[in-house]
Order: sequence, then structure tokens, then C-alpha cells
Amino acid sequence: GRAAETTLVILIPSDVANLDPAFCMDNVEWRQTYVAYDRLVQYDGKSTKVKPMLAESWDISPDGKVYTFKLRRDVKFWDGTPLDANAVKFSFDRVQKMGKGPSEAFTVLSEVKVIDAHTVQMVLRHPFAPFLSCLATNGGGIVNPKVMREEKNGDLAHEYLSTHLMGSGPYKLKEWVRDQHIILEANPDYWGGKPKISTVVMKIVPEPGAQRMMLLRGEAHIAEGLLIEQIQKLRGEKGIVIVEDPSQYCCYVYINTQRKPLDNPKVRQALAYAVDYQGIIKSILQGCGTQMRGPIPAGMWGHSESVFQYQRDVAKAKQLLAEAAVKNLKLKILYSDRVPTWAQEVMILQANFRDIGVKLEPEMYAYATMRDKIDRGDFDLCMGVWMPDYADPYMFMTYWFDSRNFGLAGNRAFYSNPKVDALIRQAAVSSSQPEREKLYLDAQNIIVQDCPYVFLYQKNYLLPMRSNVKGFVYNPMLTNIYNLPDMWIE
Amino acid sequence: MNMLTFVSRRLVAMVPVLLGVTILTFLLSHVIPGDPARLLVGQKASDEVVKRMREELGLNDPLHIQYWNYLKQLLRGDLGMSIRNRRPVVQDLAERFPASFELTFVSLLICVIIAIPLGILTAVRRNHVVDHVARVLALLGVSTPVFWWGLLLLLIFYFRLGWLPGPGRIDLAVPPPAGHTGLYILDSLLSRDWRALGSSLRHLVLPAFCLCYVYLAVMTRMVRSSMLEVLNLDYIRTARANGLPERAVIFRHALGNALVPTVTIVGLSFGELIGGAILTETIFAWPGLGSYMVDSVLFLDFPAIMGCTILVCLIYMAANLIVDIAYGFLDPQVRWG
Amino acid sequence: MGEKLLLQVENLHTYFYTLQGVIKAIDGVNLCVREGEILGLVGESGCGKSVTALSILGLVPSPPGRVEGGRILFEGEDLLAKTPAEMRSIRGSRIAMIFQEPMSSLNPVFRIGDQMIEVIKLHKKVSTGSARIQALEMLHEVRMPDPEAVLAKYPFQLSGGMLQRVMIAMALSCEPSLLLADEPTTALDVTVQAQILNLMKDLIRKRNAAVLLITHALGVVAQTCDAVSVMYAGTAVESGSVESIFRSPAHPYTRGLMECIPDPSRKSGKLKIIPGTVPDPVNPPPGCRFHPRCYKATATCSQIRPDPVRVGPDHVVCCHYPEEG
Amino acid sequence: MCPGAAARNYGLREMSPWMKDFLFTIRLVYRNTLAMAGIAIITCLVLVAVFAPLLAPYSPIDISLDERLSPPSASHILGTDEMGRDILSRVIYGARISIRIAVTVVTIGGAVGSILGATAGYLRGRMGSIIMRVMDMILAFPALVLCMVLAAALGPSLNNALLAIAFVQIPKYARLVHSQALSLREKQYVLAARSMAASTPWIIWHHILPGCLSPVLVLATMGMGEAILLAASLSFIGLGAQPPEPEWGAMVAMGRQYLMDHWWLATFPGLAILVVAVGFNILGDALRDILDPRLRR
Amino acid sequence: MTRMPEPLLEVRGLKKYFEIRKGFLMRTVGWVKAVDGVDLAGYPLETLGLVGESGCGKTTVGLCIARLYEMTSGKIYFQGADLTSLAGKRLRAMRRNIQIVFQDPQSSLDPRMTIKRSVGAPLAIHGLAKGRALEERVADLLRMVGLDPQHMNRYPHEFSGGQRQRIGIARALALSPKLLILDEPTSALDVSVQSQILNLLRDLQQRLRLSYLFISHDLGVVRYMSSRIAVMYLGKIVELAPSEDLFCMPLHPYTQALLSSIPSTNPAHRAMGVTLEGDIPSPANPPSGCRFHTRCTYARAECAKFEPALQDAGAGRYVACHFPLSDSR
Ligand SMILES: Nc1ncnc2c1ncn2[C@@H]1O[C@H](COP(=O)(O)OP(=O)(O)OP(=O)(O)O)[C@@H](O)[C@H]1O
Ligand SMILES: Nc1ncnc2c1ncn2[C@@H]1O[C@H](COP(=O)(O)OP(=O)(O)OP(=O)(O)O)[C@@H](O)[C@H]1O
Ligand SMILES: [Mg+2]
Ligand SMILES: [Mg+2]
Repeated sequence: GRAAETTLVILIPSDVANLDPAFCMDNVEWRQTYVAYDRLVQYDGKSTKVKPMLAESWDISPDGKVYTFKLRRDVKFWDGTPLDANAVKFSFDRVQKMGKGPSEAFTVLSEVKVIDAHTVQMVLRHPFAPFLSCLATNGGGIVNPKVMREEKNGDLAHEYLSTHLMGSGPYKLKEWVRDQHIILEANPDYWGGKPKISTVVMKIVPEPGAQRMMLLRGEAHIAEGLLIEQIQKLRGEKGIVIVEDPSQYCCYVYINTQRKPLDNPKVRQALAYAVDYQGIIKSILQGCGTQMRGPIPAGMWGHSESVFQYQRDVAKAKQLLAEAAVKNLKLKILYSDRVPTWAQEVMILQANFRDIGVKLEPEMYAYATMRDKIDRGDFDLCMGVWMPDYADPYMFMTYWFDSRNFGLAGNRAFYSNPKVDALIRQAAVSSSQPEREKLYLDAQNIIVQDCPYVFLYQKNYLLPMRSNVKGFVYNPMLTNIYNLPDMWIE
Repeated sequence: MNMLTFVSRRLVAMVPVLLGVTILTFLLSHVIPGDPARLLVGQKASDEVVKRMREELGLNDPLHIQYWNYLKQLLRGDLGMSIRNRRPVVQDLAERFPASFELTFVSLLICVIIAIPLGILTAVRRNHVVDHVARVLALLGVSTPVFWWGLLLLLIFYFRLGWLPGPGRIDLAVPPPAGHTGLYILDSLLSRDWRALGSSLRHLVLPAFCLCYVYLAVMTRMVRSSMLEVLNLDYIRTARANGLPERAVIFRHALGNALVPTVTIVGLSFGELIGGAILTETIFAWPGLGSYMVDSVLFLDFPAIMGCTILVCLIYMAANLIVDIAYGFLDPQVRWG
Repeated sequence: MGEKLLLQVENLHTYFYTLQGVIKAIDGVNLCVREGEILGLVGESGCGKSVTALSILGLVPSPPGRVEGGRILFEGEDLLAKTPAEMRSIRGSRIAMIFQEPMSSLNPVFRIGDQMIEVIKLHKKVSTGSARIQALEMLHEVRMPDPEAVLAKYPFQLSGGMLQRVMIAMALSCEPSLLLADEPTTALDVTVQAQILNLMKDLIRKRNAAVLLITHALGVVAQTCDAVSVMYAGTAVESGSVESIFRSPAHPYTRGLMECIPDPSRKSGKLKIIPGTVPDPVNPPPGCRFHPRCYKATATCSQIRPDPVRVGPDHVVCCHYPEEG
Repeated sequence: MCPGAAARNYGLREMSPWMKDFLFTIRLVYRNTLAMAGIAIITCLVLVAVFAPLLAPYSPIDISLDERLSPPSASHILGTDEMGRDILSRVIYGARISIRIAVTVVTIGGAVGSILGATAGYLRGRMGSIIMRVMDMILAFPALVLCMVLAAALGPSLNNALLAIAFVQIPKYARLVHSQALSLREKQYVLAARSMAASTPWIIWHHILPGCLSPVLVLATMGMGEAILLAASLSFIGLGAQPPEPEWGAMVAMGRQYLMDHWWLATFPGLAILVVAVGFNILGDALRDILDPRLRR
Repeated sequence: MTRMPEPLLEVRGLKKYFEIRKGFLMRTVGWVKAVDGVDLAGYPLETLGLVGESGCGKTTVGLCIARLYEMTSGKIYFQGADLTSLAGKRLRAMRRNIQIVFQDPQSSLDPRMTIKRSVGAPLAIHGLAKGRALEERVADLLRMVGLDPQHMNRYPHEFSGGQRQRIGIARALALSPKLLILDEPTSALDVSVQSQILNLLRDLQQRLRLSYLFISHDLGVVRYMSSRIAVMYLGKIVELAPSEDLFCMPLHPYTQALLSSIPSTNPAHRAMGVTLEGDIPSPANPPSGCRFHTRCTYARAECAKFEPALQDAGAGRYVACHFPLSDSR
């Protein structure tokens, strides 16, 4: 009957580890937390612009260093505690005191001041243009300060929040049976109105084949773990729709610029010329993706169609190698089974590089080990993917190219160019978007010539779901996160 | 030697083995390259954050200190906190173990139920067609990847025919039975929750069959060869010379003795399966130890790896102990000698 | 000694089909056991004594063995023509067998009582209670100390001599008319062997059962048996009453055997020997099987198999040139 | 002076005894249909591995993105995989790796296990029980985890995976040989050797180990198939042969993702594993019969 | 019989207890007193027979003398030298003087070794010969025991039982020992083969000037082979006498029972002498006093209390009995 139809079943490939918003850094964990906590601002539909959420309005001081927010007055946490300025201060202080991954987005934040019960002021160390965008990330969720009752050994209630949700959002955690399912239930008293879907079940089904069967039999509404090939096969099946949207999920190859002969830009360019970009997109992505043009992906402001884009050109590549006087080059490429398409991409790269006389040896490691090697720079080439946490080119430019971010932190090519450093550091503190755009374009042009990464493609977001699920909107900043309060089942 | 001293002797003998296992796991899990602290704080974290994390996890101490600390914890029954999900490893294991136990137990039960008659049949009809067919069928089981059978079974019985439920331990609509063991079948029986019983039994069928097929061959062969062995013995000849009917000779006189080695195999397989059913668990979304263990290794979650290993070793040893006790019941020489 | 023939084995052939070839374990054996008589079956190890007994009971392990020819007449009926079910009803009740190794011939996981009662119940169709009483009686009769306790014991808890007594009690409990005793005392010490043999003799006389006593100890035969058959390499070479065979062995092999026994009176000299070794059962020599080792062999011996010749009352020998008394 | 033996060995009389025994075994093998079937399968495998370059219609590693996932057809008899590589060629080349796996694992595991087991069984006492306790430990260890951890520690390569699998196999052989050695050490010829002042290693090497050979041989043949399968299951979790090496287990693992729509990817290498495992298994079964002293006499 | 003043082998107070371990942590809960105080002396060139029923400890005595068992207590002197204290190199060297031939020719040869390797093993172990020299030495040995050296590349299973026992003897002779311990060398063989081996042994004794310790339970064979015979019962020597004297007039009741239990091969002599009742007690729990009293027809109350010592009964005879048999009884 009707009651049953207000349950949404999402198949997910693996269990999540942690639910503490000041701790978790993975989109699959945000899937649960994002709907449990409210933020000051939120993304507006498909766009990367922000709109008010808890904050009804805000002011930014002229120097771009002080943000003043006016909070809604009707918001209560699930336990009835009113959500006020203190809660906001508590939440941001907590993130910073915890000092885990999410705090990275708020390093610029120097102080949160409670002006009155419903006014809160945030002081930045220096102007930081993407700050509002940061507030829409998962780390900006407002946690009920009462959680401190659960604190143990000064852990700021981390242990408790790892397995519990304590917010004011539209969904609460009803049940979490490890490796079986996570069940969220609607918060009937939500200030934004009671969500239509009363229960959301995240059922863990690791095997893609099994997920597909369940989806086809209508036992599940959404399947997250299907491979591209399988999704393509689902096209045209009755009762199934496939959401396809451009995303900012970027796939690229790190080139260790500190190693000989990869320290020579010509060699790196030769590699970039050797790659069969269109072949990869056509075969591995089944056409559901586009080749990247420069480091800033399409869909993010700052992206420019004028940036140079490498295309497969074997002759050119050979010529560059000859100019660099490199012969019989043998390289190792690091990857893991974390991303299922990596193995195939590596094989294509191997074939491509063979054409220009470069021998590529694949080395597959467990994901954890691979990351360790990346951090230590112990590789020649390495496969990588990147997704922005908030809608700002900073997410790409500073992380990837700033020589302060060597290693796993982001600059995985160990790329260092003082000119680029200067440009992107300036862009980071400027609050004028046109100026930043200009700075980033200059930087991109240099970078593309230096070629510290091979920019492969931007993958489309593909999600198969039952056609009776309505209202889902994909926001490129919120991959794996569902706008559950706006969704319903017909 | 009475049973009690025998059991306690075996228990004491387990201690050095367990200790060795902890040392071995500890060393092994620490030689794997990779930094759990880095994994924990997320990839965009700065070095500063990582360093703090390392300290927090005690990863900067010398290895022997780390081991000693671990051992001290262990003696208190504390397996530490999982690095991955910040929960006590004991709690994680306590949730997965019943699922694994249930699956393993049921599939071995099915296996024994099929393997014993099949083994007897093939032994008695040695080199007849039945023998060959049974052997080839059983061989198919050992030589074919589990996921093949798994997906095939799902495809037929769940997807096409709809006779059996899909992946999972119990229907979503059915609340798990109340109880403390975590074994759904036992719990639902105890609490007379027939709906849960039916649902969990139906969910068990496919994975249990899938898992049991692997061991069927080994066990059938074991029963067959020990049966052949026993049928050649003098006292079987005596039984025949006394004019006992063939049925009595095979089932009364031969089978009891032939079961002894089979019991060993069952015990060993139990230990092996409890942590080794990774693929079956994956395909049937079974929340067991196997996949937990693999995830832990891939994540370099040391406390979880150690916890799993110790648990699996304990189960293995317990299974062997039970086998030894079963020996006592099957073989009076052990019981009285 | 009654004159009625109880068991008659005629020209029996039992072969084993092994990977190495066909082993002609029994290749022409003739035997007869009269009622109330103890017939000794002697011969070297491997000459086919046990297989003869197993053939009579229809228990030749198959594969690889098979009875290939001949007749086994028991009380006038051919056992080889019987169905398995008929054979089962004969085994244990009319023909019983005692095996060589008492320890391995009893099921280790059942109590002595269980095993005895099972057999008595099966053949005598009585209740467990009365089967138990009969088992106790039998154990008493074989002079087992404390039979009650023994019934509750497992085989490994008894000594070899006691087990052998259990075997005898079990074999005799259904009052068979023929007892096949396959080396019943080789596993025992001389002093215990003497006890057991005496006991067996008494019991059998009491019940008027005939016995085929298989052994290779000539002393045991001389002390226990009424008649003797001598086997060599799968064939029966000589048979007759104990006295005649021991006094005047007619076959060169029998004679050789007798002479090999160390003679205390001729201590200084060399012992007599039979030269050569037992033939390979896969490729036995043609003609008389003994001819390669026989001191009086001729060309005839290597070509023609000798037929049984009567050399005295009840004394038959298969030799072209039997020894003179 | 040895008429019995002479009569038995007419035609073979002049040959060396080793040769005779060998020929006898061969004759038994020849007469045993199962053994012949097993040998035929394994011979085929070896031939395929040796002549792989001649037999394979295509290169096993050249990718051809236009022909991805094409079903079996005239040009690609077993179809192509997700990289457009010819599956038949990959299966053929895969035989090389599989043989390497089987042989290395069984040789290392068998040799080390046998020596440890023989030593433990012969010495008994403290040394023996220490060895066997260590073996128990390895056995109690979840095998896959042990393999994973070892392979991860040593670095992922086929050779390291093989070492790991071999390591896990050791206790099996050790146990088998141990129990055998316990009975062999009571043999009078061992006592005789001691009375001749033979040293412990001499006795283990000359009496105990050779005495355990035939059960070890049987276990080893059975183990070959198992080793291939274990290597395959390591491939499932990404340890073992590195792409694009055409290892069957890795092919099956990759093909699993495509099983529902493109069945041929996993099925053919899976069948290859099956055939080889069956081959080794029936050879092992037959060898057990042939080496059985009861049947051999 | 001429008695040499200097014994070749002297055993004094030999005891060998095997532990019975049981219970928690395998504590020793008892001892199998397999050999419990045996004194023996063997003289050069003689054959000393050792008889007794199965399990009475004969093999254990033999193995202790060959130092294959560590004995519990007692001393063994060989040519006046204390064997018990030897170890290492000196023990190795001493082993060459005492060799042993086992009961079962089948299990005393490794089925996987050619005859050449089996017989040559002692030479190889002691580094006495190599290559061709070793082969020649093996050929000599085989010839000595009446085997064709051409067969030296064969395996044990290609020989008959008697031939295998010859091979065992050849191997024992390889190190040119002075004392050969023969542990039931013919009990696994048939009568016809047995006589071949016995002939060979007597022959070799004369040619190689060997001394034998001949262990057997077959009294007929022992009588034929030995000059003196020791009778064992439950780990103790109960009687020791020159062989003819023993057979003509046993002094110990056990010897008497043993002799009369031998089935005579003469069907005319069916009368059984003294037959014993009951089974042999276990050496783990031997009866008190005289160990034989539980089965002895002549036992009196004292027998259960006091243990008789082995006493000189004159004429080179010794007996351990409170009431030895005599004609006067
Ligand atoms: N199951 C069998 N398979 C193959 N050959 C067999 C089998 N049983 C007996 N034989 C062969 O049959 C022949 C006769 O064996 P049998 O057991 O009758 O000898 P036996 O006279 O009883 O000897 P023993 O005195 O040693 O008991 C032997 O050559 C033996 O090898
Ligand atoms: N290794 C051992 N461990 C424990 N007990 C033993 C051992 N060897 C022998 N025994 C026991 O010691 C006693 C004497 O054994 P031994 O072998 O010396 O007797 P034997 O006279 O040679 O007997 P047989 O005539 O059967 O060869 C027996 O009761 C036996 O059970
Ligand atoms: Mg026999
Ligand atoms: Mg002995």
C-alpha cells in the first residue's frame, strides 16, 4: 500500500565507516550525514551557487574577512534543543579542534563569534573567496552541542558521533546493522516540512550482479554499485531510468616530476601526446565522459575552452622523446582495484605508450599501500581521481599545483613552479572572481605546457534508478548525496 | 585419561600457539607498507594532521612496545579500536561472527548430509558409473570459482524463478529475531518468531549450497577412501564371516570407524571456512567475517586484522578440540585408553 | 570319528587379478573334512591356506579375487552355487571361522558383548536377554575369567589370549557344524597356545563339530589334528591321517618340511634344507609346482601335473614319484 | 641364485632395477584409464604452454578497443575481453603461467613441508612438537589473509604471490609427512641405521624422506590444481599476476564483472582452470591407487 | 664347554623402564619394567641363547646392549670397557663391534634402497669405502652370505624372505663386528628357509670368529644354536644353563612349563606336560615376590612375598627360584 511506497531502498556496495561530520571525508559517508545535519547555506539545485539554509541572510565585510550570518529562529534539534548561534560556534570549533580532514576546509577560519542568539560572526585570517561554498560542505553541518554529554577522554564525543547522528536535519538514523543496512527515518518535525519519503534503506550489496537483479526485480529503487557496462545494458529496461549528468569527477595520471627522466617537460608532454583519450572515453566510459581541458573541469567556473588540450599524436610524441634524448624508457604505473576502470585504463596506456617506444609496467597495490606510495613519491606514474569538495577552482589549482601540498595532500606530481605558485596563491586570497579567473587562466596555460599530469577525462555521473523515483537532482558537488527531502516515490 | 584433563591439557597447549599467532600477525601486519594514519584522516589532510593521528594511534612507538601494549589489552579481552570505523574490534567481530558461524555451520551440515551417503555409495560401488559421476560432479565443485555458482544460483532461483530471496541475511521487512546469540535461526527458534525463521532460512539456502559445494568433493572423497580402507579391515571380514547382512556390515560396523577421519575434515573445514567464505559472502551480501577481514587488510586496519586472526585461530582450535572430543565418542580406545 | 563327509572341496581355483598379473593363489585344491574330524591344513606362508578358507565361506576379497573353478560341497550342497543371501545364512550359523589376529578381527568400537549378542540374535532368532545369557555361557565354557565383566569391555582392553577365547566363543556360539580356524594361535605365546589348543579340542569334541585347522606349525598339527592336508604353492600335494603323514611322508616337499625341523640330537651337523624358494604365484612353474626344488625331479615332473595317487589307507599324494614308506 | 625374482622379471632381467621399477609404474599407469586421462590433460597443457606462440591466433596482450567484448565468432573463437583481446590466445598463453604456479608452489611447499615434517616426526620430543606447533599456527591462520598479508608485504607480483601460497601449503605437507615419519621411525631399518652409527640427518634423508615420497606425490598432484585455484582467488583480490599477463585466475576475476552480459569472459578461463584441476586431480587419484602397496604387491 | 676367563660382553644389573605418561601435562604415572635387573655374560666365540615369551623383554635387552635404547640403570662392559659411559665419536667407533640382525627381514631393509646401498650404508656412514671399493666390499659380503653379487642392484622386494634375511646379515657383517645380536632372526621365516639361515649363521660364526647373542622364543631353534641358554620371564632372567642341561633337567618351573608347551612334532607323543593357566601379567604391574608365582603350579606363600635372586646352582647353572625343581621333588 501507500505506506510501503514511502520507503526508498538504495543499494550500496559497501558499508560506511564513520558518521562524525568533523571526521568523515568520503562521499559515501556524507550520503547519510548530509541529510542529518543542516548547514548555514546550501547548494541551489543543480548549481554550485549557494542559497540560504539555516542562515536567512548574511553580510560580508568589505575586506572579505568577516562574515555575519542571521540564523532562522524556528529550527530545533531532534531532541527539541533550539539551534542557535552557540550551536553554530560549537560545531565549527569542534571541527577545528578535532583537526581531522574536514578541518582543512576551515583553516582560513580564525574565529566564530556569537553576537546574539541568532547572529553569528565568522572571522577569516585572510580573504578567502570560496568560503561560502565551504560552508555548504558536509563539514559545515551543525551538531547539537548536547552531544558533549557523550564525551569520553576528551574526544569531543567523536566516538559517539562516529556511530550516531545528532542534528536537526530532515532524516534521523533509525538503525545501522553493520554490513547489512543503514536505515534513515524522516524527521516529522523538520522545519522545512516533513519529507515525503518516510524511510530510506541503504542496503549493502557488494556484488554488482546481485544489485542489478534486485533493481530489475523492483526490490530496490537505486543501485549505486553498477559498472558502466552494466548501466548501459539497463538502458531501455522497463521501469528503469538512468540519471546522466556531467560531473566533476576527474580522472588523471600523476607524473612524478621529481624522477628522471620525467623531470623533463618534453618527456611528460610526449606521454600526454601518446594517450588515446577518445579511445578511453569511448571504450571504458562507453562515451559517458569528456576529455579534460586543463585542470579546471568543465562546469566549474574558471574552466576555459582556450586552454590547450593534448590529442593523440604519436609522431609528435616520438619527436619530443627524441628531443629529450630518451630511449628505451621503462616506467612503472601504480594503481589499485579501488577504481574498477583503472586496470583497463592502465592497459590502454600501456598499449599507447608502447607505440612511442615506452614500456609501461603496471603495479597494482592495495589502495592503502598505493596511497602510502603516493605520499612518499615512490612511483613513476600513478592513476588518480579527484572530486572537488566545494565549488571553487581552488579545489583543483591549489591542491594540485601548490608546491606546499606535495604528496597525498594534493600535489601528487611533486610539481613545483614558482610562477604557478605565485599565481594560484594570489588567486586564493583574492575575492574578485574575474581577477581570480584571469590568474587561474594564466596558471593553467603554464601548467598545461609543463604537463605534470596527464588529464584524462571528466566522467559523467550515471545512476540507474526505478522510474517511479521522482525529484532527484544531481549537484556536481554532491556526488553520492541525495536530495532526499525533495524526492518522492510515485 | 579422563575427558576433563584431556580438554584442559589441550586448552593449555593452545596458549603458545595463540601467542605465536599474535606475534606473527603483529609482525606481518606491520611490515605491510602503508600508513593507517594517513588513510584515516583522508587524502586531503596535511602532514600536520597525519602526524597527530600517528601519535594518537601509537604508531610511533617501537614495535615491541606496541606489541606489549597490545598484549596487555588482549589479556583484558580488549582487541582495541578499529582504525577504520572507530569502534571496538570486539564489537565488530561480535556482529559478524554469528553470521559467519550460521552460514558455515549450515553449509557444512548440508555438506555432511550429502557427502556421507555419497561417499558410502561410491565406496560400495567402487569404479561403477555412480562412482565416476559422483567424483566428476564433486570435482566440478572444487575446480570452479565460487562466484560462478553463486551468480548462477541467484540468477535462476532468485531472478528468474523468484523462489528464493535475493542477497542478504533476512528480509528487510522482517525485523531480526530478538535474542542474544546473533544466530538468526537459533534466536528465532528460541523466541518463536516463525516469520524471522522462515525468512532467514530462505535466505540461507543459496549461500549455504554455494559454499558447501566446494567442500563436497573433499568430504565425499574422504568418506569414500576411509570407507574403502575400513571395508578392507579384518573385523569387517569377521562380521561377514558371522553372516551379518551387508546393511549391518556397512552401516553398523564400517561407518562408525570410517567417520573418524571425516570428523577431522569437518573440523578443519569449519576453521577454514569461517574466515574463508569471502566470495560467497560478497555475492550474497552476507555480513560475515571473511569480507570484514579482507577489508581490514586492504585498509591496513591493524587492530581489526589482529582481532580477526585471533578469532579465526581460536575457532579453528576450538573446532579441532571438538573434533578430538568427538574422536573420544567415536573411538572407545581414546575414551578409555 | 564319523565317516560321513561334511565338506568336500574339489579342484578349487581362486585367482587374484592384480595390477601385476593374475595370481593363481589356489590352483587345484582338493580337501575333505569328515564329521567330527580335525583336519590340519599346513604349508608355507603364502601357499593359499587362508584363501582356501575364505573361498569356502565365499569371502574372497573381490575385487581383485575371484573363485574361478571347482566345487565346494558342504553337506552335499555346492556353496559356489548359492546366492549371497543363502551364503549369509550359512555363515556364522553352519560354518564359522576364527581368524588369525584376534585384535584386529574384532570391531574396536563395539563392546565384546555387543558383538557376540549381535551374532547370536541374528542366527538363533532370540531376544537380547537370552542371547546375552548364551554369550555368558559360551564365555564360561572357554574358561574366561569373569565373563560378565568381559562382555562390557572393548577389544583393546583384553589380552591376546582372552581375545582368542572370545573369538572361539563367538564362533562356537551358534553351534556350527564346521569351524574354519585360520592360524588361531600364531599370535599367541607357546604356553597360551597350548591352553587354547587344548580348550578348542575339548569344545569341539563336545559339540561334535568338524574343524579345518589352518597352520604352518607342524607341531600344532601333530598334537591336535586327526588328518592333514599339505599345500604347496596353491595346490594340495598330500593328505592323509596324521600318523601316516608324519611317519611316512610321501611327497618330497612334505618330507623336506619334516626334515627341516631342527633335530636336537644332531646338533653338530648341518640342518637339512629345501633348496630354492617358493615359486612366484603369477608365473608358477609348469607341471609339478615343486619340481624346480625337488631332488628327484625328472622331465615328466616339469611337464605333467601329477594326479593324486593313493599310497595308503586315507593317504593320497600328488607326486609322480612318491616316497616309499 | 634368485629363481623367484628371475621368474618374475623375464623380459626385464638385464635392466637396472630403477628402470624396472619405473617401467612397472609406467605400465600400471598405462593400464589405468583414469591416470591416462589425467596425463593426457596435463600433457596437452604442457604442449599448449610450450607451443603457445604457434597455437595462439593473436597476441595475448595487444588490445583492440574496437573489438571489445565481442562474443565468440569465427575470427575470435572464444570471443574477446573488455580490452578487445582474443580470449583463446590469452587462455593459451595463460597455460604458461598456470604451470609455473602449479610447479613452483608444489615444489617449494612440498619440499619445505616434507623436510620439516620428516624432522619433526623423526625427532619427536621437544623439537618435533615445536615444529608441529608452528605448523599448527600457520594452519590456524586464515589462509587468504596470510597470503594477502604476505603478498602485500613482499609487493604484488606473481612470484611473491607464489611464495605466499607455497608458504601456506607447507603445513599440509608437514602434517602428512609427520604422521608418516612417526610410523617410519619405528621401522627396523631405521633402528638398523642407528646401530650403524648413522647421524640423524642421514637417516632423515635416506630413510624417512624417501619413505614419505608416494603420499607426498599424491598430495602434490592434487595440490597442483589447488595451487592454481588459490592463485586465482588471490587474483580476485588483486594480488598475483600483474596485468596484462594472461593469468587464468585474473581473467576470471576480471570477467566476473561481465558475467551476466558477457559470459564468455569468465567462462573460458574458468573452464581452463577446471580442466587442469580435474586433470591433476584424477591423476592424483589414480596415482594413489597405483602407489597403493596393497594393489602393487 | 671351555669357559674363557675373560667375558666378551658383560651385562650387570641392566634395567630398562619405559615411562607410561598420562593425564594433565603427560606426567609419568608408571613404568613398564621391560627389563628389570638382568645379569649376563657372553664369552668369545660362543652363542648365548635368550628365550622367553613375547613381551618379556628380550628385544629390549638386545637393543640396550647395542646402545639403541638408553638404559635406566646398569652397566655393560664390552671387552672389559664400559660401554655405558661412551658417547660421541667413541660410541660411533664402538658401534662397529656390536651389530644387530632383526627379526623381520621385510621391515629391516628399506624397500626403497637397492641392496648395494643397504649393505654399503654402514661402510659409507663410517667412511670406510667409496665407489668401486665399496662395490667390491658389498660383493664380498653378499658372497659371504651366499647371495649372487650380480643382484646387488635389486630392491628388497625382489628377494624372498630368506634371501632378505641374508642381506640383513651381510649388512650387519659389513663393519666386521665381534658380537652379533640376533633378534629372532628366523621367526618370520618358514621352517624350510629357517634351516638355511641357521646353517649360514653357524657357518659364519666359525669362519669369522663371531660371538652371538641369539634371541628367540623358539626353544627348538635356540637349543640347536646355543651353547648356553638364558630364560627370561617378565623382565628377569629366571634360569641360565648350558643348553643340554636345561633341556634335560629344567630347574625353574617356568622353564619346565615352557618346554612342555612346545608341541611335539611326533603325533604319537600327544601327552601334554604341565600347561599353565592364565595369561602373562603386564610388565607395567608385575606381581610381587617371584613374578611367576601367579601361574606357578608349585607356588607357595613365600613366593608372593620374596623375590628370588639368580643363584648359582652348580655346574654352570643359575636359577632364580625359592624352590627349584629337582629329581627329588
Ligand atoms: N587380496 C589379495 N590380493 C592379491 N593377492 C592375494 C590376496 N590375498 C591373498 N593373495 C595371494 O594369495 C596367495 C595365498 O595367500 P594366503 O593368504 O592364502 O596364504 P597363506 O597360506 O594363508 O599364508 P600365511 O601362512 O602367511 O597366512 C599369496 O600369494 C597372496 O599373495
Ligand atoms: N618403546 C617402548 N615403549 C614402551 N614400552 C615398550 C617399548 N618397547 C617395548 N616395550 C614394552 O616392554 C616389554 C618388553 O618388550 P620387548 O620387545 O623387549 O619384548 P620381547 O621379549 O622382545 O617380545 P617379542 O617376543 O614379542 O619380540 C613389552 O611389554 C613392551 O610392551
Ligand atoms: Mg594365512
Ligand atoms: Mg622382540
